[in-house]
Amino acid sequence: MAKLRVEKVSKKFGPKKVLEDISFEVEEGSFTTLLGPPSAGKTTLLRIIAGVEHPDKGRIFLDDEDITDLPPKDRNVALVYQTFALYPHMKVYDNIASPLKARKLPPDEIRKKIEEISEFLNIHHLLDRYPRELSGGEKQRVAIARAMVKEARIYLFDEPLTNLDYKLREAARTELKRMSKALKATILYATPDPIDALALSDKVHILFEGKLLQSGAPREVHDLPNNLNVARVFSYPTINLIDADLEMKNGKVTLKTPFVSIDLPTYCTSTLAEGRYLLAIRPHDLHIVFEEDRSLTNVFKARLLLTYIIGSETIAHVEANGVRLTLHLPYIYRVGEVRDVKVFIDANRILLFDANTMERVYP
Amino acid sequence: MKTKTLILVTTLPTLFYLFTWLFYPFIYNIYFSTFYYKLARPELTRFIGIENYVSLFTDPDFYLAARNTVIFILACLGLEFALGLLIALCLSRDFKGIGIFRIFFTLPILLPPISVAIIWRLMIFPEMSLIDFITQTLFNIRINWMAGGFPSYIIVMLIDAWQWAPFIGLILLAGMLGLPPEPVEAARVDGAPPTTVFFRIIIPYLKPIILIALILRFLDLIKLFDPIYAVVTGGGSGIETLSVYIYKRGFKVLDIGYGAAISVIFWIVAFIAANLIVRRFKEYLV
Amino acid sequence: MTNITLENVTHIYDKRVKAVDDLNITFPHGKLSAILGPSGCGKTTAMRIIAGLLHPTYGKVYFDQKDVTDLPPEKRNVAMVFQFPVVYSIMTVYENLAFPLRVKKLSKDQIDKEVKRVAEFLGIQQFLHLKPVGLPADLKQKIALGRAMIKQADVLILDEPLTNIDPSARFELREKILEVKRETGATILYVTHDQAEALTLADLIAVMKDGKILQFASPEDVYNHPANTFIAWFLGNPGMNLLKGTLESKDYKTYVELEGIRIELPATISTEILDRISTNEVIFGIRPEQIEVSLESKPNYIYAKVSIVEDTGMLRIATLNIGNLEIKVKTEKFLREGQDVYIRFPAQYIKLFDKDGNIIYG
Amino acid sequence: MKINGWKIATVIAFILLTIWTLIPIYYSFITAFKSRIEITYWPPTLIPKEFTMQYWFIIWFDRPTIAYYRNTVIASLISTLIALAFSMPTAYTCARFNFKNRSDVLFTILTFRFLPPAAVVLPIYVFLRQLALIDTPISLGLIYGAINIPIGVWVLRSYIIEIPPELEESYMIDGYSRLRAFLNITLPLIRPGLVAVSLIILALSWGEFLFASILTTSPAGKTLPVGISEYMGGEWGYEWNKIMAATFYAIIPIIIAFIAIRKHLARGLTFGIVR
Repeated sequence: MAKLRVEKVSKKFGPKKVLEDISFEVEEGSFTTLLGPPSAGKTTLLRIIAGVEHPDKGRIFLDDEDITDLPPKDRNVALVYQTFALYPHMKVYDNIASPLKARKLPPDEIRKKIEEISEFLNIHHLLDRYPRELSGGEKQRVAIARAMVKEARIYLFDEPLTNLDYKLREAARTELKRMSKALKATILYATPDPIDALALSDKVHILFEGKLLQSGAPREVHDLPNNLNVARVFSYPTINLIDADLEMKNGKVTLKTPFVSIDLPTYCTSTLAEGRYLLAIRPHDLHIVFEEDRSLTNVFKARLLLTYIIGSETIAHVEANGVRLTLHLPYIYRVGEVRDVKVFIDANRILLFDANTMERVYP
Repeated sequence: MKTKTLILVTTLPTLFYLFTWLFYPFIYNIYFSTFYYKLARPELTRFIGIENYVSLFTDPDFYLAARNTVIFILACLGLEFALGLLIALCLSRDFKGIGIFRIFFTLPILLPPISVAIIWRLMIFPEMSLIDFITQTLFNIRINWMAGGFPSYIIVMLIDAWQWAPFIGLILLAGMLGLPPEPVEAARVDGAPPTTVFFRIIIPYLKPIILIALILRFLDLIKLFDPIYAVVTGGGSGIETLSVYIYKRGFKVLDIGYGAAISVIFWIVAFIAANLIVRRFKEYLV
Repeated sequence: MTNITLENVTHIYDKRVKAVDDLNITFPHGKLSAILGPSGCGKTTAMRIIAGLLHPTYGKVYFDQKDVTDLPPEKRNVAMVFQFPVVYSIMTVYENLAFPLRVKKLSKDQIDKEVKRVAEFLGIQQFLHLKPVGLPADLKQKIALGRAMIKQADVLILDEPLTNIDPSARFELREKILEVKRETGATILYVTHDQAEALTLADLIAVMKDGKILQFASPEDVYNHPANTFIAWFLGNPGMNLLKGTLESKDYKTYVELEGIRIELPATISTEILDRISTNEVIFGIRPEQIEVSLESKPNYIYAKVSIVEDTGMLRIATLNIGNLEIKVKTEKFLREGQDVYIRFPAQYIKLFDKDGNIIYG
Repeated sequence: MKINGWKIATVIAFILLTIWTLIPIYYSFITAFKSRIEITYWPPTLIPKEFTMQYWFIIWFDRPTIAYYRNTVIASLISTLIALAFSMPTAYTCARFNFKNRSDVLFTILTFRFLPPAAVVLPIYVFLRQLALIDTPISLGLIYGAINIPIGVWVLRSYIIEIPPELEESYMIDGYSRLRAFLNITLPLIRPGLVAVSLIILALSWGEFLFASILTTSPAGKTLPVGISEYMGGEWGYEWNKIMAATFYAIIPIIIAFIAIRKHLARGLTFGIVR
């Protein structure tokens, strides 16, 4: 177990900047997520930490030891690949034994360690098989076993859930969480999935187009993104973005959108000027109103186009005065055809971003 | 940095070795070609400048060899493609026992070309051959395939086609079996009968592979040597290709200077052809 | 308008693998039927048999009354969209769309008119002159959809059409598929492994597993009244909690006993169940979102300890421990790991399955 | 099932193709079993009337066939080793690293494959003669090695590309060097391809004729193709039974190799482009 420090790392592939001046730390024993869309540079960063790629600039430290120029074999890190990278010509046992054999441990000890880890991950019955005889979920567990058996200083995970079908993902995510709690290892986990980041990690770093945009506890970053791109990356389903004009009249601050006007509380808008902003609202902060309630403000009319039912939840696509919005409802809402609905927008959950700098200006 | 060293260490020796055997001789050919140089009479060796080239360009045999090379390339390409397509079509069928036919029909590919030529020499050898017997029985004629002229052209093409049509067949077959099944299935669901599927879907999809097969044959046919050597030996002449002509002038007559001059011209032509064509492969590079 | 009937259809690969096992089903005309199942359940094989790309080892396929088992695909008037978008990369988009009409030998003007109509419908007019190489997958899939709808087939088979499409582009295609359904009135078979697609798009869902159809019913019924434990687990996110237990009767009441926890069943149904089963081993089922969670102790609530919490944005999925039992709940509440909570299983949501997994109550 | 035109055409095509490919092989093969007199029979016999094995033995003694065989084996083996030794490292780096001149390197190497041997053989002959290296299978092996390097580089590269680099990387992270990763991971995984390439190079070297016929002069230095070509019109006259026995000694190993690697042949002969 060790602490990782990445210091001002940059990497170019040809003319393309893949990573720009990345610095962050992963605390000892923490589960840290690197959240970013595909091709944000997550994989490259993990490969640099593992030592199979060399940064153009910057240093990597493990427990204050500079490992930037060490070959991968001397770093004692473990990396679980998205594709699992199991050696196809070796049995599961030999796959897991590989890092132990590299350390030239005596066969007895290797056997003991493999017994332990395979008991823990429930893959004991697979040891004698070849990777091609395993299902996706089994491959994933073997890959994790190969990493875990190593007792590495840091464990790197590169989207280990992406290649699993959604039914397996569900179970695997819970297992992963259970395991990380039991092991108390330092884990750096790269994923494009905001739910992975929320569900699993102690800390999240948002990576976007090679830049580190924001770091913090997952809920904090999720609820208060500093930057529009953070809000986009860290939202499931994708966050709604609406052009909105801010008007100040008679001491009232009003946000005008094509379909609704929202009064903002004045005490926290002192720094805002009039003008155009980008309003962001998460799909689950929009609600369909079924009963007429005159006391409820911030309600607008919309046409419900299509609802998409995910088990017990519903994603509803509506259109309000030419603007398309997505709603995420915690119940099943089935509609046969297009119809009119009333939608409530939770003004306490509104985010405003500057249209030019993309930075958050409210709240 | 370390990667750079690794790349240099792994590529430079290979290039160096290739240059030693296949490029360096070309430079020496240029040098030799400026000499009057007969191995049998080394004492007569002298510098003669471009004289070898002058006589080369007035040498009717050289033009004949060049013309023959072109004729064989075109005729063999056509014949081998037609036959190869037939082979591929037959072998792409799926039934029990197709495996043995896949072996049979492609068997000649790796055989030493000279032994193929010898086998065919037996098949056509005047006065006693199986082919003679067949033509005698069917058409009541016997043809002396080895006497030069038209019959010899034909038999060289047939020999080459016998060995290399299966090669084209094998490549096309690999192409057909490697085609993704979806377009063909989609076309059938779209309502296309099998012949339409073949001409409108399969053949267009195979185009790049057909091109590769033809290019590879083309580049090999430039070098055509073995069947002509075998058929011409002890028989007629007039069907030499450039390779055979160099062999004749260089080693039968031992006229190194003149042979070198032909080699230089030949090397340059082949190099340009290969270089132009080989670049086409770029799109297939992964 | 065509009813598609499969009669005893079985397909065996390599003389060993039963991909499809004695299917008997009628997909009603004009409806969108989803065939839902995990990969390898035989759903694609069944569709290929209906399209005519595969000949079943046994059994018959009927389009209405007509036996089409021996007809090749080109004589069936079916259309199909494949999982990996199939466009003919050798032709322009225009020619792609025109292809099914060309083989029908329609006149040039007719073809032109149809191609333009379909292209406009799908919003791909501006791509007509391009070759489809390098176009994004969703656009390719639109072209494939266009090729399928242009021939106005009686039967439209969609084989996981959205699986390989970027999630953000799926919405539009989903809409188009629903529009195609409204416009053509064809019998649509929609193969998917994704419950959400089936629940959203289908009039009827056929759940398949191991080559067999387990249930063929409306989306509501499949979700709320699963025929067995597999379906109960497969639909929902996460799937239904399934716990082994025993039925016990005492004082005219019926309980399910789950490792020391006793859950009372409504009196109305208890005798009915007891009559139907031979042993009292049952599997108790309830969906995570249907469990009521309270932070304070209340009557009839059971004490549980939170062991794992996974935040999913809108909701939290928590794994709770009740003694040795593990139960998942889905709640809007923010729970902490290690926290004490109290839960209740509302009687109207409780399902009981027999020990082979078939529904007996609920 | 209906009988239709297509079916009949297919059957006829199969029959004609079978005759076309197999009759020459069959006929020349059985000729090796005919007696001296029978080879001159008219009409030629398709089944030997008098079946004799003697020529299969005789040719070992009335010609230096043993030396031919030995020379061919030596030249082919050296060629294969040389070609693999040079091409494996090149193929590996060209498959694994995306360096600036990679495609130039690859295409330069490929171009060499298509240069006609006849256009370079004269100076090679002159030099080897001066160095007294004529007539040795070793020099032939060195040249064949060079000729076959392009096949080695391109085909091996196409096999290596198919092995995901993650496997090697993962192995390096496990704690091994790049060389070990190559030897323990990549090499075993491309073994079928490696075997196929080796046998193709072996077969091509085995049957090479032009260089062999020019660069060898004494009987003891010749290879099998040159040796059997000299049976024609030489002192043996037209003893086709002996010629064919010798020819088949040259052919049979190739046929065995062919059958062993036929699944990889299309790929091997198209430089890994057609898979």
